[in-house]
Amino acid sequence: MKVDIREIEPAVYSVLRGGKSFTARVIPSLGGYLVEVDGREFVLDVRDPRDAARRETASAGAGRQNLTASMPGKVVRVLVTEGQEVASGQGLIVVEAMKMQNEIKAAKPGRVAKIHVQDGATVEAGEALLIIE
Amino acid sequence: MKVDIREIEPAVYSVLRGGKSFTARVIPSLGGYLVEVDGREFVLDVRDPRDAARRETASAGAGRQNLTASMPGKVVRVLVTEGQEVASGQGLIVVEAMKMQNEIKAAKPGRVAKIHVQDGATVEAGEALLIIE
Amino acid sequence: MFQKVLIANRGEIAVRIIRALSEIGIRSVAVYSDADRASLHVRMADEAAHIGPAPSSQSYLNVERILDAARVHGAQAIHPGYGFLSENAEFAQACNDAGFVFIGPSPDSIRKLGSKTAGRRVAIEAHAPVVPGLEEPISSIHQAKAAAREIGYPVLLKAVAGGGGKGMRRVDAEGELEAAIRDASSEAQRSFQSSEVYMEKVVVNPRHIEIQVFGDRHGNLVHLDERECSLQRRHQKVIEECPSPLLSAFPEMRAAMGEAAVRIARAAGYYNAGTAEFLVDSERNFYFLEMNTRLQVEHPVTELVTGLDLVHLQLRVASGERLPFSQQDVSWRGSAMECRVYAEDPENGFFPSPGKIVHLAEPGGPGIRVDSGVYPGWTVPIDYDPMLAKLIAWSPDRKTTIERMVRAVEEYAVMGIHTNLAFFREILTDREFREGNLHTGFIDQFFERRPARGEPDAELRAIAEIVAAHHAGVRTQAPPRRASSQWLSNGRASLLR
Amino acid sequence: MFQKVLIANRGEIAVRIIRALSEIGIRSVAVYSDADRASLHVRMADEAAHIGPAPSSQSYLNVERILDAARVHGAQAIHPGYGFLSENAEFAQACNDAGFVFIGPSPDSIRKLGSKTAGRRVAIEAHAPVVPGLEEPISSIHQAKAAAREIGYPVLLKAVAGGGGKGMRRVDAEGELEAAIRDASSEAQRSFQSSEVYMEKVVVNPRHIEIQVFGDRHGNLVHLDERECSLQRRHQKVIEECPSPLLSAFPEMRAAMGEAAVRIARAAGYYNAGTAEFLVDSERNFYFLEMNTRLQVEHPVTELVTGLDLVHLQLRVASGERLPFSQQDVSWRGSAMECRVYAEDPENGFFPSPGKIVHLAEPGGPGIRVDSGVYPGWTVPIDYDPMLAKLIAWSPDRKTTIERMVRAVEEYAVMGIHTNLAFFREILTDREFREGNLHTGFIDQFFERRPARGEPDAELRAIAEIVAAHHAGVRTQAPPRRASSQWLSNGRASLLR
Repeated sequence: MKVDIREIEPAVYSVLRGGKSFTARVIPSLGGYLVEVDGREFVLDVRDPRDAARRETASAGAGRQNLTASMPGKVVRVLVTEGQEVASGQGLIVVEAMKMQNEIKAAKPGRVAKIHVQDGATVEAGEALLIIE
Repeated sequence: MKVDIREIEPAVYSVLRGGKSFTARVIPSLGGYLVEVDGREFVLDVRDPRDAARRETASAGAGRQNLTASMPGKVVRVLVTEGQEVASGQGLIVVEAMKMQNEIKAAKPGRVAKIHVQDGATVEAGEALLIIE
Repeated sequence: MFQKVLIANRGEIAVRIIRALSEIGIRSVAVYSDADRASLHVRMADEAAHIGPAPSSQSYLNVERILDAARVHGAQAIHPGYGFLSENAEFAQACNDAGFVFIGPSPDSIRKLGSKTAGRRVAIEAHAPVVPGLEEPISSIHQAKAAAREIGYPVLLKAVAGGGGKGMRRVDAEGELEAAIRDASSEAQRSFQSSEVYMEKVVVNPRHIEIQVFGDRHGNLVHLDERECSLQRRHQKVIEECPSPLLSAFPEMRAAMGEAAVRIARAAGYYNAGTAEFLVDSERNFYFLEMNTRLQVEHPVTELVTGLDLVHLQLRVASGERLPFSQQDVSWRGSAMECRVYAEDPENGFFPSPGKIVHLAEPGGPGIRVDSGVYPGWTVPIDYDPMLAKLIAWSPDRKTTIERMVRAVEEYAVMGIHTNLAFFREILTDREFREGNLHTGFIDQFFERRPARGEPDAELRAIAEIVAAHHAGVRTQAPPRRASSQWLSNGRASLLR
Repeated sequence: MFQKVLIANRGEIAVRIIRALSEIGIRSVAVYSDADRASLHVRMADEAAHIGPAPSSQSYLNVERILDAARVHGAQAIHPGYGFLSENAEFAQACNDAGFVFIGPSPDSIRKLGSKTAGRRVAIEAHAPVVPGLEEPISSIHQAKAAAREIGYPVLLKAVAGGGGKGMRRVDAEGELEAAIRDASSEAQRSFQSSEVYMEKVVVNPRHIEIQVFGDRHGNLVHLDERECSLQRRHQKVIEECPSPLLSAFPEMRAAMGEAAVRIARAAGYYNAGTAEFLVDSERNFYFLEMNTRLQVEHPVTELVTGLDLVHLQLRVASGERLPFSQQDVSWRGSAMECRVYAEDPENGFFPSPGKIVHLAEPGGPGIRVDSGVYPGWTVPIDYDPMLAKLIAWSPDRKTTIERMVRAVEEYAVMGIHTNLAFFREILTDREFREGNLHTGFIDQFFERRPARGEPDAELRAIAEIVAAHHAGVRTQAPPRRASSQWLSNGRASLLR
């Protein structure tokens, strides 16, 4: 299928493919690229744990949720214990950042396999918090 | 007076001076800079004839108007002759560009000192058209 | 309702139509010439079709290429926007013949009203007042001279197929007549593929007030009241507003003009959007000028005041729906104004100023709408009309709308090309403008009485010097920061162009 | 009217107030912390004053620094915006004592209504229904346990001085009570410098509907009808609209709630802008929750529907003018909706996502208003609320407004940080949302029933792969084009932050 691709602004592309028009924006994501096409994001060549986590939690398939911190913050309280069964939407960890306490919830039901942090811990972006299976 | 200047976007500056806030944008103008401050334009270190002309026609003081073409075009008709007295707003030259015929008018009354072009001539940006004194 | 619509236009109006299509759930097909591959309307459309080289005669005016694109992409209807083929009865006919709905009036209505001379005849039949002049195109210089003597100088030459002031010339004495006819004809030929011009009496410094009409294909026809477009330069509208300061003072005129407009439209079997243009003289007599058989550039001021979306309505009516309201349902609120932002240099005879937009900041916030056809980094091509965007402001009253417009103009920044933004600032703060004393000669008179501007504000100059010095320092010290050095080359390119 | 006004706030609301000041012809004075030197509100103001380090406790909550700035710059009045000191009676008092007009209600009204427990007492006196709960702050765990048993679980803990869901906790069983009180108190202390919390019965899945009231200093008091703010996550409003789908179906409720709001305001001697928040249960009973004694984040939806400018009105009323209209003059048109665009990651528990905005494209065109506090290249600081902008849409009807909002969200592009834009797309196309079946538990339930999203659209993925490959190619071939290589570093920086 004929493809016509033009960089119309730095890192912004206009793509015409099969008569359809798309606008795509590219930024580097650790090790690969984060490409936004008509409002949908694609992470290509993934090495950033955050993006890995995001895609897993986002993806339909059940199973492992590898929860990581998306920015520097402080763990206010861990609400679960290892081995505990958790329901979808159940609170797991309260982290504070940007003057907000954020309760990280389970996206799907499962069992807490591993907790990497404890109350009061300071976490960096991308740092693993806990794993649910 | 205390001045705090920050480049907040490429070539865009936020300036705090004496407690007042200004936004200034800079682009190179041939040989110097065109600086826009709160909607007013300043040409600093002028070498570009266009800017010279622009500032003269814009400036209050009467006297010489050095009219130049601001873009490539074609002279459709010269409406005056050398030595002719012209009134403010009187049509001098009709130039066609961007599918429009543009009648260049006298900004102030004066006498046509020199005409550099004739009917049908092709002109480049910055090229002198005529001088009014 | 249609599933897919092709837009036979470019720039801000194509973008505006794409937005309406998206809101109704219709797929949009943009068309583009070689000069427009990177244009905003191509980026924003769902689909896009190349229709030829830069010259509009070979692309945006190329009926066959446009119909081919509609066929290939499977569009059911074609929106012509304004300008280009929008008032071309043959194009409307060709769309219909090829099985596409032309989003506008019937070819027959366009023929009846599209040409200025024909429109005058319809208006006369509809008992609407017209400006004294010829009912037929000029056929010879002798006929022209005779007519001019009878009408009395000054007279105005106009392209029969005209619009936007193209092919228009004022003639003050018989000596100028022949050259003026030649100029007007050649410009008319270039702009409308028809060299026909005719003659009207010049109404000295009239107001230009137009009435928006709207009809469906079931015989319902309403008017959406007026827009005042008296601020023009070289017969090109610059600022439009709704309501008109004059008609706000004399509302009985509004009713009379509205009824005249509807009578004319009805006489032409009109449907979809149309605009009846009137001249109003100093004694408040109004004369029908012409019917624009399409969406107007300045339609947003009517939208903001009536709360209607004219492009949504065009699509609904074109798909066969009935107008969802009647005349008495049309309600008004507040005051709206539009400034046409052009790539041109007001200090240089409003000369077009194409080139690369190296920096762009558009205004926003309460009461501000920007219908833009550009984006930062885009190069304004030299091939087409230099309008970049329309800046539209609304507020409960005209005074506040003007203050809001000034605020928005101050937020608006375009670097790399000249624009008329600074000029708007002057007009909007002009006392005569604020008092609503408008007429088509306003801008020429403004340039005459315009305060001679001495050296600009010393404080701002000081800031400019500080910034220039700092900027030069930053740029020359060490390895110049990369982004900026590209700006340098962009900037230079745009000024060299 | 004032000549100069200081804005004791930051971000989009500071920008919005600066715009109003400019439109009225008043000079604006911005204040900024170390984290905000390059913020948009500092750029846009006429004057700017530094008031301390990044932590708001030392800057935007620092009364003395703010009053000093007002003195140094010669302001006559201070606009508090929302959040920060806007509902702090001591600050209002301090402004008045220092000779500045506080643009808001009197300190006395704030005291009477500002605290949730006091507000409940006023409402009861004004014969407005309130949610069963404590009239006093919690003083001991024993008192709390007793009260909770009497009210019946689940109960809600709330900061007495609260707002925006900060210091709020739902407690389902006595076992959780003590820890919850500790959490709520500490958060309340941090957010409002007061650790007091009280207790209310939980109304299960209520609608949140609020009434805008407005008064002048001459005893005139009107209401501007409702805003529905039921879409919340963690007690933080996400989407607000006017009119409320519920009250559109039951307009008699609108009148009753409007009258209750005015009674409460009158009982507190209220003037300037205020908002009475109500909960509505599934039987359509409404309960007064609290009065927000300030401008609301979501005020634009009321502005678009009523055509009034609430900030202009705040300034006029604060300067002593009378309300320019009475209750029966308030007219409504169409449907407005606001989406709060946050720097946060919906796929990651709505976790804040500060960082550098490497690319920004804001929507525009018909019916769209963007009240933004950011610009491309700006770094969202980690020190403050992560709201970037408010996206507001208007059209004649709710369905079209939603379609228009979807269109605008699709035009909106923010690169370098995560935002909730994609999440809005899902909500806006949700069937329950479109049917107007809203309640404060909506978003949690939405996440439960949310369609599991399989691999995204194969065509879009193909485009992404083409672009990534092309981009990598361009970037690695020859000397990388300069502008881009800076983008690379920006991007990395923002993701590493």
